[in-house]
Amino acid sequence: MNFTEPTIDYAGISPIIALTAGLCVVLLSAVFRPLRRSAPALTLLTLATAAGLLIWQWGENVDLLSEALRLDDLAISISLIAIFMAASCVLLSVREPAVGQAGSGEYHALLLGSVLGMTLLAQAQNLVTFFVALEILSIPLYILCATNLRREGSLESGLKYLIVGSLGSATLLYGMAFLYGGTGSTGFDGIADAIAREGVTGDPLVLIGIALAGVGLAFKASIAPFHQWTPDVYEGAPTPITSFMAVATKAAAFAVFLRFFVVALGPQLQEWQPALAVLAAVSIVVGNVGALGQESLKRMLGYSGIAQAGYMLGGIVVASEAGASSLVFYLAAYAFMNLAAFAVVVARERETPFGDSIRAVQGLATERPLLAWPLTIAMLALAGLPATAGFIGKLYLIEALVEGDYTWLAVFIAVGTMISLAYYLRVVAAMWMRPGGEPAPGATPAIAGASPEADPVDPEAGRRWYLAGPALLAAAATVFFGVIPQPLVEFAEHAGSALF
Amino acid sequence: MNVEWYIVLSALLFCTGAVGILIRRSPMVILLCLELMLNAGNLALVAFSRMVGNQEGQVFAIVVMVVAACEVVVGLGLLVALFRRKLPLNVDELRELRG
Amino acid sequence: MSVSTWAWLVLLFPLLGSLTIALGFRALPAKAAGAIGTLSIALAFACAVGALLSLLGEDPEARHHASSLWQYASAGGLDIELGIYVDPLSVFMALIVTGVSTLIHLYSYGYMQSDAGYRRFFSYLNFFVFSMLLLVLAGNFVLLIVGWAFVGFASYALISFWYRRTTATRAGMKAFVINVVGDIGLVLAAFLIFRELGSFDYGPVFERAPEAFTTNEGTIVAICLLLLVGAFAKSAQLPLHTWLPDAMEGPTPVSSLIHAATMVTAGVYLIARTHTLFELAPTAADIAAFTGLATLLVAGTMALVMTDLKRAIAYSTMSQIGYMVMGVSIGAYSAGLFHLMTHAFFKALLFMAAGSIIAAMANDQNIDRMSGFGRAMRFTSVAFLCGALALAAFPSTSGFFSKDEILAFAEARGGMYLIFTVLGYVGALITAVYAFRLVFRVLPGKPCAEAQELIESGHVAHGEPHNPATGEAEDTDVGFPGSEHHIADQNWPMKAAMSVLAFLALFGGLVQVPGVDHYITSFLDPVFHDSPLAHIHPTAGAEWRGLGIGGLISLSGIGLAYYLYRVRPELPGVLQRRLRPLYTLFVNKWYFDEAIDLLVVRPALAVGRFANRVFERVVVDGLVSGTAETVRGAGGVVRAVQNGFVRSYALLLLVGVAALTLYFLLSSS
Amino acid sequence: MINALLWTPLVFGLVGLFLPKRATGWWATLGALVTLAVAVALAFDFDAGDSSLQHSVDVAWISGLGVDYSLGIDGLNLFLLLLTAVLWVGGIAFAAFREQERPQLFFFLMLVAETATLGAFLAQDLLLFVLFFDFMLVPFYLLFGVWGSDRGGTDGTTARAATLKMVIYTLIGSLLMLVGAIAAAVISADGGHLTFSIAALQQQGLDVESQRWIFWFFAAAFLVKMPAFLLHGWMPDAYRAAPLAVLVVFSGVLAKVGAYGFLRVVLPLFPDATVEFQEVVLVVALASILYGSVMAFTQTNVRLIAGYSSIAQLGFITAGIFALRADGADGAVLQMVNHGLVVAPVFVIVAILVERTGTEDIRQMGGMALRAPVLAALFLIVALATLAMPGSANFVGEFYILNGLFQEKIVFACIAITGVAMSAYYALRLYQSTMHNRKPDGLASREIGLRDGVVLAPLVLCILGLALYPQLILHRTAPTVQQTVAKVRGGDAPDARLAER
Amino acid sequence: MEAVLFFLAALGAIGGAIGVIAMRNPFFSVLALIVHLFSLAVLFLLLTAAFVAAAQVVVYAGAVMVLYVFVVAYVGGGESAWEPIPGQRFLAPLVGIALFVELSIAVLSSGLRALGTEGAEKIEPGFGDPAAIGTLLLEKFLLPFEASSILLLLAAVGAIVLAGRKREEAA
Repeated sequence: MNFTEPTIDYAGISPIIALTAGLCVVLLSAVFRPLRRSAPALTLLTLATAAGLLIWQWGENVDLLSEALRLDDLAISISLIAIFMAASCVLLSVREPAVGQAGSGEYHALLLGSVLGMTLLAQAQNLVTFFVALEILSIPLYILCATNLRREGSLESGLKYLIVGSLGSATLLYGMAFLYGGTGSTGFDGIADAIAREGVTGDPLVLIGIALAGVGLAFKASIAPFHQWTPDVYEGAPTPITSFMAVATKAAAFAVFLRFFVVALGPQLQEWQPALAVLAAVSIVVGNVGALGQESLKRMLGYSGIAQAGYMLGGIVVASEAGASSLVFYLAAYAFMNLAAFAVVVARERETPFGDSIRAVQGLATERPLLAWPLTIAMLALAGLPATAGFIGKLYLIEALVEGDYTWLAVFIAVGTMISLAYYLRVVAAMWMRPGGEPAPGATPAIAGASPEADPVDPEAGRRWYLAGPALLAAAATVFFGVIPQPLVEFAEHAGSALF
Repeated sequence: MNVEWYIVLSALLFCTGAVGILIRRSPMVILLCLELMLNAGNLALVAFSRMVGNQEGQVFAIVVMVVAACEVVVGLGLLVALFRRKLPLNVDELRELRG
Repeated sequence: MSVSTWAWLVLLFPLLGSLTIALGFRALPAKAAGAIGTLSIALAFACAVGALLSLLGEDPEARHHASSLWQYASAGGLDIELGIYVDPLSVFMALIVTGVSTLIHLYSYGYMQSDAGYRRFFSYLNFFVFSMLLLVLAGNFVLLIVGWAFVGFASYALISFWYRRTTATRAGMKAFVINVVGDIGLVLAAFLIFRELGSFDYGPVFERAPEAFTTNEGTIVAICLLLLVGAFAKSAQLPLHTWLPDAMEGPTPVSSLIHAATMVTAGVYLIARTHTLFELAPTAADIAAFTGLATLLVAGTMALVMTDLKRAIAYSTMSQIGYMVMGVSIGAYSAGLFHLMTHAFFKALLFMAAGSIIAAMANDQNIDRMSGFGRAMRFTSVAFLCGALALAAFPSTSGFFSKDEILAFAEARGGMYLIFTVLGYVGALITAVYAFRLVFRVLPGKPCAEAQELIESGHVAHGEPHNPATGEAEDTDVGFPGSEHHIADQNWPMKAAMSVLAFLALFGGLVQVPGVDHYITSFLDPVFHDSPLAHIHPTAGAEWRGLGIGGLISLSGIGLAYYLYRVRPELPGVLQRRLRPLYTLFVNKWYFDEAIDLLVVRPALAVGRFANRVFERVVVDGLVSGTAETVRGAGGVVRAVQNGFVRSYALLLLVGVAALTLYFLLSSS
Repeated sequence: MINALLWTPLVFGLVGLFLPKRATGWWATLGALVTLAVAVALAFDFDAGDSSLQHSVDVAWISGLGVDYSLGIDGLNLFLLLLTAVLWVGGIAFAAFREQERPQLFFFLMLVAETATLGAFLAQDLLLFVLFFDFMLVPFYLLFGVWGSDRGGTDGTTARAATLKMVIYTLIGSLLMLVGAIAAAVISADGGHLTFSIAALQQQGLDVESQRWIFWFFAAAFLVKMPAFLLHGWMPDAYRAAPLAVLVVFSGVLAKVGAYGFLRVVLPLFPDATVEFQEVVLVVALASILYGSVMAFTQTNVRLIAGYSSIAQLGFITAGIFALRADGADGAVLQMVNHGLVVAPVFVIVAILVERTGTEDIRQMGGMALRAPVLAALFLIVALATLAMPGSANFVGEFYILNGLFQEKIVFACIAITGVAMSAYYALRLYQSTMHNRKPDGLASREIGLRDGVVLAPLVLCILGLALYPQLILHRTAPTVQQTVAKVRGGDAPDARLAER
Repeated sequence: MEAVLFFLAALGAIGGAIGVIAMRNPFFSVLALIVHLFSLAVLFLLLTAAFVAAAQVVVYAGAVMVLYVFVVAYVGGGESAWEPIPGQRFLAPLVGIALFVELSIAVLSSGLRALGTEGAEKIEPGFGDPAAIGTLLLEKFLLPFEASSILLLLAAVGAIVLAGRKREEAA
């Protein structure tokens, strides 16, 4: 039995190593009392290191660990987005009750684990790696969602996420099995070659594989009709986690979506393109109409997330460099907008008895302008109004779609955006056009506020640097990249060019 | 014995598990059903690996087992947590989040 | 100074006057405003005379000048200059306008003295004169339209001068809208002219027209008819006349200046101005002539039965304009314009006198209540009599010559045009009757209360000011009918103005006595000499025959009136009962208002109400709310599906799986 | 220079955020005045004879997407820029004279709105145009919503609802337009270098098929903005809710952006479609004229009378543009400026009346002319200009428009002209029922103070000045318009063009 | 012989599966699953996947199931037959069947010859035995191997977080 050890490019996997190591350290910190407080700091440190190493690797384009991973600008950019969201999540989690219940060390360790999963997923180019990475991403999230053990909603969301999520991954696995069977390979390139071979192209086995695997991914990216977990989980989970999930999970999912479908399943383009296009359209509609008239902001953002996922899927549908770039750009922009929004929601959750109900932000403009502006900008950006990164993102996507002859999908995006205005502007109206305290007509008692296990109220939360800071910075970034988008565009173009 | 048989069998098991998830309310049983589905996947993987004559499928299967184990652990952990909070062990009664 | 310079000055002074009074309305003392107003018009008259003289100084062929200040609007192929066109016709009009205006300003200076809106009144009045002059001097159709609309506006402003009188404002609105209809006619005509002749300027248009059109060709007829719409609206010809009687809501000087002497004759001027076009479209010309004829008869009948002094005179104005329109349409240009001039004199005079009487009646205009003013107000009644004589074409008065000249021309043209002569004489009879109906009802007899008071105390009667139309109490702080009334007998400016006009009314006709002199004709000749109808000249003999007949008719008319209203005063009542239907028709003004109300106003309002109540709510809002509802409904569905049961989520997911799988199965090769 | 014009308001607005409450109003007014000064300066060294772009700026903005930051002035937008600058001075000054809650924010938004509007007029890059076009809504949304007045009564629409309606409604078009714009660029680039420069796109041209649908995407945006008949559903509520100071600039300028868009974008880029759909758009325009007029003379709310009347006016403008003749288009451009100049003072006056009378129902007003002769006089002039009294620049505008229409499609012209008669009625009705007739008891009829005077008088003076010399605008506009229209016509008749396909 | 084994194992697997979803009492479900897993192990053996089969028995039927049993014992179970979701009872089997049919069609209509065979003819000796798998795990699948270890770690942490005794630390 001759064993040839695989060549290991340590530079390439350094970010992964960093994250893993950091994970362990943070976990240990939970054990040693003196270190317990330092978990957040350590986490941030880890993330910073990983980010640094990733940036160091920027421009690389290599296979790692016998083609288990591929490190390229797409992977790096996505990982960076994930890490950014994780870092901000750490900030938002300061004083978060959930942290107290889970234990700071464990909480942050799990967070890091999820990030690790995302980084791996973004680089995966092998079915096995892909599957494992996906689970490393998901399982910590199942747990994190449930960490606010005091609140029934939290546990419920955890369980729902676990059940439906596992169903999703089972489906994904089954699809992978079929692909493996059809092509006899687990590597993306191998699959691509096999499919391209005569006799395999368009074989039902392969196509079913694509279908099931596609479902698994669509589920993670919360594409309708595989979206239903999204609103519930977003609402139930601790808000910082929601903010992390909302962007990072999508980012990772879309990264592998792109790599898997373009690299591995490229030869079957003709078959899966229209299917994905339809899914995108459906999500746009479902997400946007679902978000109408939601009282819970988190829920509303959940639905809007579905719609946004629909927009982004467009970037994959066209399977072009422009598409990929636009997707990355949109994800980056989305990160900023969402962060701004969620940071404010967290702050209001802690300083008002209304929880995440829209009532919590009524009269915010007069009460806390410094929170009102970020939320306003976030809403306008999500609605894709000009002078925000959101507008440029939509513009980018639409351009890619039109170039890819999917103009009808572009029109869908436009129509969806119109609908979305109804609920985004509703929030703006609540902030600017309603006196504080005045109950919104027909407002159901806010879920968190009403229930006895209400989290402690911190009337000063809105002034805390770790909440106001991220909100303001993210909002500023949203506007900045709306006015001077070129840097972000180049970033996205690099990422997009990695695959084509 | 032809590979087709194995695959069809696995498909049957897969669907059984799926149906189970749809009709059972006890989260416990639902976890079991998930196991069923994953195992169905495993069966397919192993069968295919036999068919194409490389062992990657088997390795995959092993990894899947690990994953399955992890899901179980987490799932059971959630069950316990629910139990501690005196919450009903019935997914139908956990529907505070909806709409 | 050149003719055009004079002309520009003519325009300048009234404008200046108007502006000074308007801007200085706070600073100026009342009298000063009046003085400025009158003076500026007087200056304008002087300049008009200047223009006349320098025009006469030139040889007849060269007696037309175009001059422009600056490019008003020139782009995209259109070229519109701020230019005037001076020729005998425009100068003739300018002279009448400025001349009569001067006198009427003088009259108003006295008559309106105690009115709170004194300054406003003069500012408006001057503005009107400016507009009217712009109308007659304009050098292209666009500017003509501008002047046309300006006079319309001035008339509106002056009709609703007492703007808290709802009747007044309503009347003003009516006049304005109907005039806008006229404007539209003109505008369309202008478009058509531009399309065919490529210009708006008189010079080119009238030059190119004869080449561009064959006689009675559709386009030219259309052009002329559109022009006629404008002309009729302005000159209160059927069926666009209904605003004129209502316009009597305005102060009497306004009625006398705008709604008798000048503005309402603009239509006549327009036809004369564009005679080149009308000669190319005889059909249109005849239509115009017949309308004129119809108007003069119909209006005459109305004037016979009106009991409101001013309205009666207003109808008579309509009828007289009917003569003029008839005249210029059948080609009796100089005759028509001559009548225009004389009519300006005597009608203005009549209104002035009427105004004086009404003032004495404390603003009561009902002739049934008037009598005996012959003794109460000597001067006024004399003036009134002079006006009536001229109107009734009493031999040797101005109306006598001018009216008959038109009829004689019609006779001379012969053929079907004899109709105009015959019916024209019928009209003349009616005219004489209603003119002297007024005289005999108002002047002689036992003085009524007001007259009595005047005779005894010399004071003008004061009644509780109320609106005779609605009976609602007047809002006196706007002004008239306020505390003070002024009557000619006690007020020199009025007296002066009226005596001049009285003289002109009696002897103004002598400038054009058949076989003796023909100043008007010869002066206007350069304008019309190239007309194909220019050769038609009734012989002096024929004219004198006509005059004879005319004289007899007017005398008999007066006699008949005397018999009816003096000898057998009860007879009119009897006739009324005998000819009930006819009487009702007349007294209801032939139901024109009702017809228009039924055909235009009600439908428009109905449409509006429908649009407002139904369409806007159902369709327009439906478009919005419908969409919104649909979307919201969809949202409801989505949220209903999101029922919180994790198992149903799983179900949907698997359904999705099945569907997607199916799709891929189908698309498999 | 041109950058200064565009960004001055924004800069002033930002600074204003940090000034004490009392000062902001005046600071904002100053900002508007400076902008006006810049605009005037630009207008002065504008070469009338030259039909091409002047003072143009063109730098790459998002090179990755082929979007440039390119501005320019030509005959089409010169006077609209001036109009914008003038009206904003009026609107802001008017507001500055009054108590505003949260003044910093109010004036900030006003100035942002000005920048956005100027941007829309200046943009020479299709996408930049779309961007500004959409962005305009943001400040106005907040202005309407925050400072707007909720309507009581049975159908008490709140300012929130009204403005939301407006934004969504107007964005429907705008977003489609975004897609259309991108499609236009991508398709005409056809794999080559992607650019959004209007001039370049015009050069490249576009196949007829694409023109057809893209035309409608743009038309939708512009017609809603105007608003045109059937697409005006947002107007009544929004106009009722809007604060009047804002309405002054909103109704004065924003509607024009739509009409301007047709001239700037649609005619040059989609000539074939324009010719093909000429009648359709003309029908819409006529409908707007008639419907707007009819509604205007049945309304009793002063704001709505003005609102519907502008629907009618915009109908005329559209008709003028789609006469596809030089004179029609000249008239349209002139009329845009005129209408802006009259509708703004109308709303100022309406605001004053509402303050005096405490009602917006003309049936409860009247007889104010006696105590407020100056106000009455100014209002009279404005009213006459509104009804396009011959002698006013509005008349010249309508005359040109109708003449163009008449020479092109005689029937349409004859129908359209009835709108003139109706406008006479509703304009005078508005004037009479407020200034004339009996004065209801308890109606405070006062003369306008100096403060409103200085807002109103300049606008009225502009009206009078243009009335005397409309050529001022016409001869600067004519060359560019001539060029634009010539491009559409391309020398040959529409039917010939249609026959080609 | 092989066929017989297959059918027996298949029946066992199916029976177990049915049992899992049919049993009212979770405890029996667990037992049913164990049956199912064992039969699967047999099938794996038939497919010459010795190591996988072994792992199946040890890891699954052993460790995991024990865990299950404990938890069941701890929390108990049992559930009502009441179905609150309209249509679920009717749709669930439908979907299941539909999916099964589709998958089967896919398999049967597939053009891949190999499916019809018993698998690749010549497979090197020691196919699927621990050594071979081990090598693969350390060479080609090193990363997944390591990653799954991390996954286990995370799962463990999760279990502690969720089920472990709460030590209330005021964060």
